[in-house]
Amino acid sequence: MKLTIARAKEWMLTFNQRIQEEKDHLTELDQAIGDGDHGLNMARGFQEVVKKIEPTNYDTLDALFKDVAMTLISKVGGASGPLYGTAFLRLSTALKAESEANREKFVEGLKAALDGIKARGKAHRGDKTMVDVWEPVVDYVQSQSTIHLSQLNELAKEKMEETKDLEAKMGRASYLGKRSIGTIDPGAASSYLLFASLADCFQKGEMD
Amino acid sequence: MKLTIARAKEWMLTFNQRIQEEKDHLTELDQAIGDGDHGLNMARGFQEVVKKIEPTNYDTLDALFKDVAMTLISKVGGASGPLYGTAFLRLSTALKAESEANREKFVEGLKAALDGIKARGKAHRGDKTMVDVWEPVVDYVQSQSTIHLSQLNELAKEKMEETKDLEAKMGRASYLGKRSIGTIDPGAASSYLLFASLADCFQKGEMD
Amino acid sequence: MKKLINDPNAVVQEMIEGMIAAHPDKLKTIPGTTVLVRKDAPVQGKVGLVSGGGSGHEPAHAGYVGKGMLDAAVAGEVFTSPTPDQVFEAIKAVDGGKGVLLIIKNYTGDVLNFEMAAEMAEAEGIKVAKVIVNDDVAVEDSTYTTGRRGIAGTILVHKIAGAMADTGASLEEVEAVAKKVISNVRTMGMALTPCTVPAAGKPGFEHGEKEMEIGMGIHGEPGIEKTEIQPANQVAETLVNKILEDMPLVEKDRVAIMINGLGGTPIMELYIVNKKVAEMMKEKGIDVHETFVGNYMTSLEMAGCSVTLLKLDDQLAELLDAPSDAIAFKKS
Amino acid sequence: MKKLINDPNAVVQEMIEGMIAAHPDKLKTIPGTTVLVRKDAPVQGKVGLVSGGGSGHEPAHAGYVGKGMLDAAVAGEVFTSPTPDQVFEAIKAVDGGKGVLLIIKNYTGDVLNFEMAAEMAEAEGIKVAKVIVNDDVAVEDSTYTTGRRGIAGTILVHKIAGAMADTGASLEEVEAVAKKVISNVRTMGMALTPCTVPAAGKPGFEHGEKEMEIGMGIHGEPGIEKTEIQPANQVAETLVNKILEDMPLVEKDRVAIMINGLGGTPIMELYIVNKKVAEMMKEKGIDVHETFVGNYMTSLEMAGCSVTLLKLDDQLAELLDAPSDAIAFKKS
Ligand SMILES: Nc1ncnc2c1ncn2[C@@H]1O[C@H](COP(=O)(O)OP(=O)(O)O)[C@@H](O)[C@H]1O
Ligand SMILES: Nc1ncnc2c1ncn2[C@@H]1O[C@H](COP(=O)(O)OP(=O)(O)O)[C@@H](O)[C@H]1O
Ligand SMILES: [Mg+2]
Ligand SMILES: [Mg+2]
Ligand SMILES: [Mg+2]
Ligand SMILES: [Mg+2]
Repeated sequence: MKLTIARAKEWMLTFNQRIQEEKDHLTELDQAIGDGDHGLNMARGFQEVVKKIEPTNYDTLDALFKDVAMTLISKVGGASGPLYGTAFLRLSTALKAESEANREKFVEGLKAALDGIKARGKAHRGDKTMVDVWEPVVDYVQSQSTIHLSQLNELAKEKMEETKDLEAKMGRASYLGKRSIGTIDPGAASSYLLFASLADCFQKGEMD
Repeated sequence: MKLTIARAKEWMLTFNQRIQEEKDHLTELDQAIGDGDHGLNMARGFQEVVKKIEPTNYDTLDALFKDVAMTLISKVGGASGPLYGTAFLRLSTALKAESEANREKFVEGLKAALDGIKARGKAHRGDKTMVDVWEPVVDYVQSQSTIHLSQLNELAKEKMEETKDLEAKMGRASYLGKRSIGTIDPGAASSYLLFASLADCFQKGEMD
Repeated sequence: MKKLINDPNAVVQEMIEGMIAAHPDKLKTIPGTTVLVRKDAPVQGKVGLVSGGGSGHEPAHAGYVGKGMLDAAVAGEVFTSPTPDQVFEAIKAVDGGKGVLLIIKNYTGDVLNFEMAAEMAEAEGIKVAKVIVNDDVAVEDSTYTTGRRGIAGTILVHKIAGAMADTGASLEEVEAVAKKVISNVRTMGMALTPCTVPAAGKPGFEHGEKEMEIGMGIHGEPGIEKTEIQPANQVAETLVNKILEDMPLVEKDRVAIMINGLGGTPIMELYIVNKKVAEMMKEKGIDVHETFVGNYMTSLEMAGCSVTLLKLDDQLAELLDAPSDAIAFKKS
Repeated sequence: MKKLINDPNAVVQEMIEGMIAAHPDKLKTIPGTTVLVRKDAPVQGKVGLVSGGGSGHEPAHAGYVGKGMLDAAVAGEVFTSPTPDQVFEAIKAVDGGKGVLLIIKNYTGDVLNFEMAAEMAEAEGIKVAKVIVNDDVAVEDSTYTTGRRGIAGTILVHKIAGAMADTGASLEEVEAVAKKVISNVRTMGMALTPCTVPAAGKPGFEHGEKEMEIGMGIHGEPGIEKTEIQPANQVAETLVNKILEDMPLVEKDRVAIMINGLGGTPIMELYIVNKKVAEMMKEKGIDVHETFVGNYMTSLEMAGCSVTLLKLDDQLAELLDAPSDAIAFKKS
């Protein structure tokens, strides 16, 4: 399996579609434990991403992901803008000048993206943030010799759901302390959609 | 008939009682075409008047009415405070050093009070103010050789009711223009109570 | 009623105590009164300026007491004119030998109570002059009626008359410039929500969920028209045009603008209104000398705004620019 | 939703245009951005000060731009942190060669976006320092979490750091004094009513007819306790005591007080709160150097208030007293 430019674009387009569909749901989660804009933020940002990348012809993956990153950074604001922006910027840097990435290279890029999120947001696993989906997913793709797309999807979903029982230590939900328990973290929910979209875009059952 | 100090006091006490009874009604009228405080203003003011004059022994009528005037002036505020205050101040001045007033003297005093209201407020008859009660009542007591108390009461009541059809030219109700038509003027209503109380205090059918 | 108060009947007294506590170097009070006076009053050789009226319009008027503006403000009960004895105390406290100017908003109650105070002061040999501000173009003007109300434009009278007094001008001169401001200033307001007088405990009126009212007074007096909520641009146009009908302005005229919030409207919205007002001035070639945006003459927590236009000549512009250290109108 | 706006999605842009129109001699904007900059920026030889955050807190932060306070304010969407490119534009516009201090309210979004902007600026060779204000004692403090929010105390950081920058101090010195303010300032707030983000069209939460909330954030973040509405005196006590638990004050300590309105509360009520706060200070023998009462850090039309206490030493007191010509914080 290779991450080609076409497939990367498709990933972003699919993710945008899922975000637009789930916009209200994401916002509801954020209303419960944040400020009720996560769906709006993501929807606004990825709509702009698609507007930017869809008509553009890219020669390299890093150019594409840099456009994704810069668009998110300049259009989203809030906590999720810089976090997703940093993730895609690190992914872009990791794929410097490549027109396609093999599995190893791509996994390296995802790890760099996760490190970017953690460096920027200073959250650890268990703090009830998007890291609680990103870290186990990256661990999985790094550690498995065969990546089963359905497993990847399931894992992301499961980890998202597990954030429900956590007490938020980072982000706006942390002001609630124990009252943040009982709601899925909105950023974990959008991150699940990102990996679900990734799995969708590789039509086969495995990623090799 | 003579206005003695006892009777003057009784007039003020009766008026206060009527005001307290009709407080909500006066306020409702003012809510409709003013700022809804006329009942409160009058009730506050005359409660203080009674507190002041009831325990005090007066030697002269002017001392009593001066206390009424000064209490109203310093406790009521709004439009009605200075107007009623001025009326009683002029009445006091007209009765200078008298321990009782005959009919002629008293009527002179009421005329002086009316002139005070008109000088202070610059309203004319027909402007939908307390003047619309005061002026016909003073005309009546000045022009009749025999004053029938029931007639005085009836006249004041009738003139109060006639303010309903007038368009306010003075006071807060004037901002409403034509929309002020249809409600009795609150100050006319309190003035009616003043003259009704006066009639009550002279127990006979005539005032001679 | 959702208010940060203790006793609905003690709000004015407690507010005054809180003001003195907050600004002890600028304000003092006369014990037993609701009068707030400049700390250094009476200023010898300067005409004293006294204004006031019902409370609930804060920062009016105590916020305008200070060097370059008022010498004293008299606070009545909420939405009720103060009594003459209170005003008289203020007059005595600020008379520095050159006489005292009373700046009165045109409401029957205010006019009568201030007039009586003036008579008391004159009886004690204090020279007093009075000006009556009637800037509210929502009300039909007429010499045969009570006439127009005094609203936000009053603050510009305070400012300019205060600056004139600071020059050492005579009572007649200060009165004359105050009258000039009054003849050049017009205001038009609108409201979106009512307000609740603490002692009443419930709103004085109600508006529909989507209703606004053009021309409403600062005590909740009915306006001239209730309509569906309009966009800010349309509201701004309505207010400005109503003013211009009454006081036409031509190209090259110079104005000061005040976009005044009634208490419950965010500053953000006032600036959005100003955007349109400024555009209208630009279109007409009118020179905007200065713009004030904020809560200057409020109506408790009422949502809404008023627009004030003051036509300036060189004298008025210069006096408007003069310094002031009033708490709510600082200028340097 | 009863608001004086045109398009809920254009409120920030229109507000900025209205601000520039109102204060053309004091403020300018960078075309295509939501950045408001001092008219004479960059001031050579002075550290530049940049703050900002989501809109809806007006006059914060643009009202604090001016000589003696901020050099630029960056406005995000309502209640949403601005993006790094906007902040970067502000940094470039105010750098006068001595570096730029970013004053950031402690929200994850603000911190991350301002940090990215700082990285961009450093990549272009501009020296940048950052301070993070976290004065809200309603939130549990902890180094392992996001920690406390930045609220009204931020304005005192603007004021004092701005005065320090005006002395010609270095970036390190300005940063140090800003940090000193941050370690000495505490705020505690409460709300009576919610507010409505224009684009959302309905309130973010609801309170019961007789309910208030202690410790609520300026974006409507839940507080620590919902109770029946309490008298102002009790509210003042609760707020002050919560602050004192965290920052004990002893006799002869010197403080500045800010009684801040959240937008929908009349000034009258803020002074009533101040009456009690001042009494508490007096009882404890604490010297009140200065008291600020007004709408400084609002939450649209939310009703409620916050109390801020800043413990002063000689340096902080002197810098607090220094002049400022910021629109919403004039001092001479
Ligand atoms: N420090 C952090 N590290 C990682 N993720 C974070 C952090 N803070 C917040 N987040 C994520 O951001 C999400 C909220 O994003 P969003 O609602 O768009 O921003 P904001 O909180 O500024 O309104 C949270 O649900 C959480 O997953
Ligand atoms: N210029 C005037 N001359 C005579 N009476 C007046 C005048 N203005 C108002 N009034 C009377 O005062 C009454 C209102 O009194 P009140 O409600 O106590 O004062 P305010 O209008 O200041 O609230 C009116 O109903 C009217 O009768
Ligand atoms: Mg959010
Ligand atoms: Mg009335
Ligand atoms: Mg009244
Ligand atoms: Mg947000």
